[in-house]
Amino acid sequence: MNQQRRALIKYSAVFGLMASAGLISVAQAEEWNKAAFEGKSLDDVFKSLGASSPDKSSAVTLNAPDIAENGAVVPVGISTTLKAEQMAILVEKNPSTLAAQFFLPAGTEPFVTTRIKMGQTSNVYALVKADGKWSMAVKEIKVTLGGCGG
Amino acid sequence: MAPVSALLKRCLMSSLLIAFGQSAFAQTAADDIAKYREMIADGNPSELYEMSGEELWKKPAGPKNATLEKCDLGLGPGVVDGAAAVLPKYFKDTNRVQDLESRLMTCMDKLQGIPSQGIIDAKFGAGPKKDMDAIVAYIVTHSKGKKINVSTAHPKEKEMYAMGKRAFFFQGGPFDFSCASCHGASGKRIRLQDLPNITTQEGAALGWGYWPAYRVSSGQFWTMQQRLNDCFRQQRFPFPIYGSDVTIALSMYMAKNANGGMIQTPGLKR
Amino acid sequence: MSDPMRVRATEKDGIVDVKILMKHDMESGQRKDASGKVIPAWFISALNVKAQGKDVFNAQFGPAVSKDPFLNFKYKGAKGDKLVVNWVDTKGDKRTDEATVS
Amino acid sequence: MKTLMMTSTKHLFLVFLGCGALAISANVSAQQKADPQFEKMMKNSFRAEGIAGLDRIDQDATQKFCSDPIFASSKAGAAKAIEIQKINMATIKQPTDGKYVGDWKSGEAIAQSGRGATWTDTATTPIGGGCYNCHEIDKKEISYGNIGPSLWNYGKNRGYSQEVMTYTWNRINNSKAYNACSNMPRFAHFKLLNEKQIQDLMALLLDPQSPVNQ
Repeated sequence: MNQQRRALIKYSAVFGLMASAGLISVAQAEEWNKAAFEGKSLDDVFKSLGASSPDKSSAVTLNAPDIAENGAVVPVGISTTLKAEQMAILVEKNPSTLAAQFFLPAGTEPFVTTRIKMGQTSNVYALVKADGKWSMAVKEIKVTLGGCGG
Repeated sequence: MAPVSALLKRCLMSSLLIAFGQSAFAQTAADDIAKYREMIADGNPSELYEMSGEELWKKPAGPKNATLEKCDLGLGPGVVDGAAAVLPKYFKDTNRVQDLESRLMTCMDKLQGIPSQGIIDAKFGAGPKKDMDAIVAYIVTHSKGKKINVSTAHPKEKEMYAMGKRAFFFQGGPFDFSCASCHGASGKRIRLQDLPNITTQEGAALGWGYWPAYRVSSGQFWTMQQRLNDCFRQQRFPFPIYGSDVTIALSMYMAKNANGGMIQTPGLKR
Repeated sequence: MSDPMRVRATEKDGIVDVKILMKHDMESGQRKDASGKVIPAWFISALNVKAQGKDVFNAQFGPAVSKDPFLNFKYKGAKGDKLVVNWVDTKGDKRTDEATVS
Repeated sequence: MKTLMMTSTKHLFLVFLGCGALAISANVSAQQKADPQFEKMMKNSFRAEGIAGLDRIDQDATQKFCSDPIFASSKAGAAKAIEIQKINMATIKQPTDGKYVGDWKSGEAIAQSGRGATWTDTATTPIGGGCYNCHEIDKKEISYGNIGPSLWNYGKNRGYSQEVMTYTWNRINNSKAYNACSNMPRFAHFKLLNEKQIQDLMALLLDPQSPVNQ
C-alpha cells in the first residue's frame, strides 16, 4: 500500500519533470487520471471521468472479437460518428476497470485501436466524449482457455 | 481378420460420432477465433525483434569483434534474402545438416569467436539466446513470401529426413505422446487450436511456414528451437538440447514435407 | 535503456494512418513469479504523438494494456509530416522515436 | 449453415478415408527394427531436467509398437495389438472401496486442468486429466478439442449399468486395454491420476446429477 503511494508520488514527480522538459504535453500530465485507473468498478471510473451514467448510443462502435483465443491480447477498437474529444476502454471484470483512455485533438479522426488484457470473460465498454457528453457501446468478449494447458 | 474388422467398425462408429457430434456452436466458435486472429494480424510485435536483429547482424561483436555479415546461411556468404526457405541444409564446412539456429551458432563461433556452448546453455529469452532470437527474427522476415524449398539430395539430408520421420512417430514419456499424437491426423484440435497434420504437405506448410512466431500467450518471439522445446515439454519428454540432432531432424521432416508451401514468418500465434 | 518503437505512418486522401508498436512488458501487478511473489506493476502510463510539432494524439494506459503495446489512430495530415512519439512508464523510463509519413 | 454442412461432410469423408487405410492393411509383416543410429541420436539429443529424467525416452512394449503406425495398422500388427491390449488390461485394478462414482464437481476441475508432469512442474504439482484438450464434455465449456469423441450426455446415452461403469473405469485407467494405440494417456498405469481422482472423473461422466447428463 505504502509502496503504491510512493510509486504514485513518483509518477507525479516524473510527469512534472517531463512536462517542464516539454516531452509530454502539459495538458496530458495534468490529466493523467490516477483515480480513474484505480477505479474498481464501472461506477468508480464513470465518476472519475466525469461521465456519471453514459447513454448507450448506436453512434459508438466497439470493434472487438466475440471470442478471444487468448486473454493476454484482446484487440479492441473504438470508432464513432460523433466529434470525439476523448475515448476510454473499460473492462467490467478486470481488477482495474479502466484499461486505457485517449485524447483526440481537433483534426484527429474519431478512431482508435489497441490491445488489452482480460482476466476472464467480461463486458467491455467503449466510452466516447463528444461536445462534453459521454456515450457508450457495450459488448461481451469471451475469453477461452487454450492450448494443452501445461 | 476379426480384430481388424472390429477395429474398423469402431473407427467408423467413432467417426460418425465425431462428424455429427460437432455442434453448430463449435463451428461458430471456430469462426470467431478466425476473426480474432484476423484482428491481431496487423501489428506483429515480431517486428520489434526483427529491428534489433538487423542491428545485431551488422554490429561487430565477440572476441573477434566481427559482424555476421559474411555468415553463409546456405545461399552464400552474407545472403539473407530467402535463406530461411532452404533450411535445414547440409553444410560442407561442418559436415552436418543444420537448421537456422545451429547454423547461426557456427557463424558466431567462426566469425565472431563466440563459443556455442554458452548459447546452448542459456535460458530462452535471456543472455545470448535473446540476441539469437532477434537475429532469427531478422533472417526469417527476409524469407517472407518465399516458397519453401528444402533439399534431400545429399545423403546426409536424406538420412536426417528419415531420422526426423522416425522421431515424429516416437512415443515416450508418461503420457505415451509422440508428435504424431497431435499432428498425425487432419481436422483435429486441442481446445480451440487447430492442429496442423504435419504428415501432409498442406499441414506441414501451416506449421513450418508460420514459425518462428510471436506468441501471444507468452508475449515472446519464439524461434523454431523454442517451439520444439515446448512441444517436447508438453509431450512430457526430457529436455531437448538446443540445436541437437533430434530438433534438426524433426525440422527437416517438417520442412521437406512443407516444400512448395509459403514462408509466412514471422507468424503471430496464440 | 528501452528498445525502440516501430512507427509506421502512411497518408491516403489526406488522412494519415499511424501504427505504433512499443516494446514493453506492461507488468500488471497481478502476476506472480516462480517463488510466488507478486511481480510489481510496471507499465507505460502515457503516450504522446506530435505531428509537425503539434499534438495529434494522447493516450493514458492502465496495467491492462497488453505486453508490447499496439496503437492505431488516424489524423488529418500529409506525406512528409514529421512524427515524434514519446512514452513514459511508471518507473519514469521513457522513450522517444521519430518517423516520417510516407 | 451450408458451410457447416459442407465441413461436416468433408470431415466425415476424411475420417472414412482414414478408416479405409486401416482396413486395407499395409503389406508389412514386422515391426520396425531398432536402429542404433536413431537410438544414438535420441540419447545424445536430450538431457534430464527437473522431474523429466532420461528414462522417459525408454519405451515400453506399447510405446514401441505404437511408434510404428504402418506395422500397427497392418494385418500382422493386428495380432500384436491384441497382445498389447491384454498386457494393458492386466494392469487395471478395480476401485479398492468398490466405489466407481465420486464427486463430479471435482471431476470437472480435473478434466479442465492440463497441467503437471512436465520439467517445469515438481513431483508435487497436481496432474490434471487434460480431458477438455481432446473431448467435448460439459457443453458449457466451448473450448474443447476433438482428438477424442464427445462425452456430452455420456451417461444419459449409455445408461448407468455396472457394465458401463466398469468399461468407463477401465478406459480411464488404461485406454490401451481396448485400443492398443489409443491417443489417451494411461492415467493409472503411469500414476497420473489416483483412484479418487478417477472416481471424480467417473462422476462427471456417470453421475445422473452431473451437468454432462442434463
